Amino acid sequence: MKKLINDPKDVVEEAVAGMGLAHPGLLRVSHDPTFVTRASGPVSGKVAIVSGGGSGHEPLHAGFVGPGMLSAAVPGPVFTSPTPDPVVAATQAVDGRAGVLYIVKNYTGDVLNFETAADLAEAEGVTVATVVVDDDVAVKDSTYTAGRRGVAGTVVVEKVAGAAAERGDGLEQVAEIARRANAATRTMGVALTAGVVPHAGEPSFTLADDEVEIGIGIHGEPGRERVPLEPVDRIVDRLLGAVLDDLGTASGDRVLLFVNGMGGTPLVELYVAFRRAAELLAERGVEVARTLVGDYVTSLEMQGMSITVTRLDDELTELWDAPVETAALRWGR
Amino acid sequence: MKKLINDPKDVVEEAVAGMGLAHPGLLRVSHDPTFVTRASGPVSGKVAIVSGGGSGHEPLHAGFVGPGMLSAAVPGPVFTSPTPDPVVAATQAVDGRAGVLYIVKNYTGDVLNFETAADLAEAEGVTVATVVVDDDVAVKDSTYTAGRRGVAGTVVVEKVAGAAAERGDGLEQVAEIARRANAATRTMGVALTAGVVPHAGEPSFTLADDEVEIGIGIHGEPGRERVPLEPVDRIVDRLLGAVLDDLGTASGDRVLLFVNGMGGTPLVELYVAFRRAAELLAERGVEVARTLVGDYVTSLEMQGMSITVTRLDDELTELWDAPVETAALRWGR
Amino acid sequence: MTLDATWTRAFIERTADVVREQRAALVELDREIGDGDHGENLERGFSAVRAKLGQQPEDATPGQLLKMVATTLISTVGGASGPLLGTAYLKGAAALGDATELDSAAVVAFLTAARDGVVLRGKAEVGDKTMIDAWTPAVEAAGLAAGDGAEPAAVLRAAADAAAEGAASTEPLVARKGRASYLGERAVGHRDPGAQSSSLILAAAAEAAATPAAATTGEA
Amino acid sequence: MTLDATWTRAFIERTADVVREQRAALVELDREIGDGDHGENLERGFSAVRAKLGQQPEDATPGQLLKMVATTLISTVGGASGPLLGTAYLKGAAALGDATELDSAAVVAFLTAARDGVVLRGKAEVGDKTMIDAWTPAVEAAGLAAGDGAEPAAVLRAAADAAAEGAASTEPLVARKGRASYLGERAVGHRDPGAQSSSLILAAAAEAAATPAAATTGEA
Ligand SMILES: Nc1ncnc2c1ncn2[C@@H]1O[C@H](COP(=O)(O)OP(=O)(O)O)[C@@H](O)[C@H]1O
Ligand SMILES: Nc1ncnc2c1ncn2[C@@H]1O[C@H](COP(=O)(O)OP(=O)(O)O)[C@@H](O)[C@H]1O
Ligand SMILES: [Mg+2]
Ligand SMILES: [Mg+2]
Ligand SMILES: [Mg+2]
Ligand SMILES: [Mg+2]
Repeated sequence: MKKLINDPKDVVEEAVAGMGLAHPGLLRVSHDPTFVTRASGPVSGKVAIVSGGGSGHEPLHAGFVGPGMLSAAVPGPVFTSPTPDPVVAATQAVDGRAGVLYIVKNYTGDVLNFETAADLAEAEGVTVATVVVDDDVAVKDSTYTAGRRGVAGTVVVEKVAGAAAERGDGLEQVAEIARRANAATRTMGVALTAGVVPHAGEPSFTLADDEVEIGIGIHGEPGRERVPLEPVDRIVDRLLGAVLDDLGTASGDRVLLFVNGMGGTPLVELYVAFRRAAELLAERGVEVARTLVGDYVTSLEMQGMSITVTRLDDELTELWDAPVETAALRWGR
Repeated sequence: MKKLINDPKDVVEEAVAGMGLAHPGLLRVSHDPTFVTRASGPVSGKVAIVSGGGSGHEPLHAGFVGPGMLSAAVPGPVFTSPTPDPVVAATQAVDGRAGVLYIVKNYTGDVLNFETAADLAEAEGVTVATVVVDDDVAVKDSTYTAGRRGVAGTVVVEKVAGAAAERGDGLEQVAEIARRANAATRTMGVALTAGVVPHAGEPSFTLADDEVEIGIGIHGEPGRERVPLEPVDRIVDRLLGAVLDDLGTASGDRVLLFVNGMGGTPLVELYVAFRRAAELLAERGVEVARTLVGDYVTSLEMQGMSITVTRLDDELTELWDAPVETAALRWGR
Repeated sequence: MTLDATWTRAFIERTADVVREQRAALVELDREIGDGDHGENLERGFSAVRAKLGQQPEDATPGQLLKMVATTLISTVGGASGPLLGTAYLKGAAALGDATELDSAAVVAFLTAARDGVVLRGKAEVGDKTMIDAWTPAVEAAGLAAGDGAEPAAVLRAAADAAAEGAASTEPLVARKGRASYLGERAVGHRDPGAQSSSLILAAAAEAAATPAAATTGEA
Repeated sequence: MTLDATWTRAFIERTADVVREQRAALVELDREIGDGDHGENLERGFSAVRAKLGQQPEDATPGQLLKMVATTLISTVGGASGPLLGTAYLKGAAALGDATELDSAAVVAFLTAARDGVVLRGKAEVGDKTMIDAWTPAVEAAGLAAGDGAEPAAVLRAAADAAAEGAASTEPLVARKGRASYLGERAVGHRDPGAQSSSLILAAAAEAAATPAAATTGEA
């Protein structure tokens, strides 16, 4: 394993410190417990939004802290949910007395730790609501699983919820918007190679030289199936086909199309994939009204990508378009 | 080799088509010859800026086309300079009758092809000026080499030149700003692994499991030396030390600090590196006035990074801060 | 022969030891059907627990010591196992109240409350291929042993043996909770890491009770 | 025995053949001290040239055919070798004017102008470890042979042999132009890919002149 790090145990702390130094006007960093908030402090009377989860998915979540999006992000160790303490501390740091929304990806660890944090924060007098993101269609949502995972669609949920909070919506409204965005969003991913967790020192899994994993999770959890490497157009057809079937899009729908890189895939390949995805949507009569292409929800240096589709209505479109100023997503200011 | 592509021969065309579909309001794509311009068309009376070079460095250059930065980008085959024809076609497409500036990275192929293009464009009645970027301190600039290479500093030059053109500077002024930015900019990179050129199908070079290449070029050209893998703080000290020595920074200087990922390095690692770079500059009394962290000038999926420092004066700072709206760099609008 | 705070301290120390020793093995199990951090998570938690153990007041009760384990695990482990095991210790400690001597009934009450805590948080049932597959047989075996009049040490031994069998029993299962549930049939043939670590914890409890130090202290 | 358009066509065809055959070898040389695309670049260029050759008018002169090679290489190769070799053919073609029969002096003029074109664009000198290390010895050998009264085919043979030696002579050198110059001492021991491909081009010219078809046409 070769990595640009010092001690694996220090990666998260040092990266968060680096973020603070790189974005001094935007972010404020707390150590012990570790969390990141807007530099501008809590906004009195506005709903605050806190997200978090294991590290290794950067820019998620700290890269989305800033006006128009998250109020705070709580990074855990690599691929491991943070404990409740830093979540509670972040909650208190950003609470503007209008309630705090937790946006949590649907993993047992994240759900349980944020649940505990919510209990503790409520005990401290903060009103907390929680929205769980579960956009990954690779996992069947049934009583026989922990439910669908939260993956790249988290960016969409965080963006529109952030915009709703910014415009002054109340806690229940913001939570409702976030739930609606989640319900309108589906994702499926593919991996060509695995990332290497710093403290593990070896890839999370191995794929043969001519194999890809369809339906990969962002921690390298296995997906639906391993298939031989195909032209990317065929891979896009598989991923997007599953996404659209699950979402039940119909001709005339307007969507956000989001091609997300997993960390180690050249941007040039993401655009090649985007081309086919846009073509397929056109074939189905679905209008690509908004787009996003790039590495937003990664899995360390994993080579692979995911395709996310959100069915847009006028309000979601307006909230997506609203100004945002974060390290990783910025427009309108 | 596993890649998310179709036929290697089609990668550049398909990616450029994907860019056009992903950024319809921003970019217009021409095929045969291949180039990318702003969707808004030529701006009459303003200097246009054209850049280009081999593909595989995305988002450079097409990701920097848009208001406040480039007027057009001309992508060649992967790692191979475009021929003069598309450069001339792009030049004619964006010419606003106030002259066209070519920003060219200092490689023999790029320089010669843009030189020919300039001759041909001038023959068609377009006034062309050329600025060659050569920020890579890993290569000694002497009569015994082709001179220093143009690497990540190209982003800085393109940004400030774009801002100067946007505010209405004349061709000579824009060229002068670009030359000044180049003269104030130095970069040095490191690689842990090599990228894989699609048509080659194997890595451009191999490094042992405990080796890194210091002073790597963005095409995987070798650098100054191979050294054993060290903690990233030591690697940053090597790279930034060489950069600062060459730039001759003094205590009290104000700089832009830019940590650039080569494509396959997790963002979390770039922030770890940024932390040490900022610390070292603080030790030397140099003020980090502006920052940039991310994958901006890549080498396919190479794992590695480069560190760029630009010494800022008031005008360069103002031009850096000016609004920009491109696929890869956006603020102020 | 009751168990007391000395046993509790020995139980905690042994758990920290075994988690450190088995770190790589637990990581490997979790790599196969999860995300490969279970050993890392527990080691982080129990090394924090160990560090805090020395700072506890001399007269700390078993319940106080186990509550310290609970809060430390909750605040250092993260992931799924942090809140689950943390809640196990929290509820188990609460069941002990401020007792200083634990008889067999208290041991059974501890184990039952701990298991119920995991269920409360994680909603898993036996057969879902989780740590519950170790805890529930352990609770049942402990109850039977206590009913048969066994001493606390023997109750814990019965619990530990049942947990070990329970951990092994997860191998042929498809998972219905946690990360392994994403794998469907592909989880078959792999042991659940949380069931395995829970069985190691219960083995540590039994071993701590079987050592002369703990046994005699209980008699003193 | 002069050379004519038939020779020119054969020269171009043979060059396209050898570039296709040697594609991988040229890529490998360029991988060692450059960026690994030289064979790819030339193949792209000469396959475009081959496609255009069939579309040339029957009565195209050697100069016209070679100018077509020049403009095609310039507009399809890219990189360093595109403009350099393109200029070589461009200037070489210009030196031939509208001659239909090339004697030895014309061959020398062609080679000299071609070489000068490369120098004009690339500013390289002999010993810089570039294609010039093939071209300049070739020009000199051609001049000597022609001075000795050799036929065009023999002049080209002398040029090709000298170019082959020149390409080999780049191996011990440190590069001072092009990408290989970034390597300093590390380029030593590797042959320059552009010198190698130029020697292959000149060999194709000589072979085309040596075949009965080309030779007899010259006599017809
Ligand atoms: N809902 C649940 N109920 C009981 N135990 C669970 C549940 N979900 C997960 N587990 C246990 O947690 C273990 C995984 O713990 P760990 O690897 O530390 O956390 P994570 O899955 O967050 O990486 C599993 O092996 C399983 O025994
Ligand atoms: N300044 C120069 N003068 C003459 N030949 C040069 C010069 N620079 C490069 N070359 C030749 O070009 C060859 C490389 O061509 P190629 O690989 O196609 O282009 P690139 O270097 O742009 O990838 C070198 O081997 C060398 O012979
Ligand atoms: Mg985990
Ligand atoms: Mg090249
Ligand atoms: Mg795990
Ligand atoms: Mg080359």
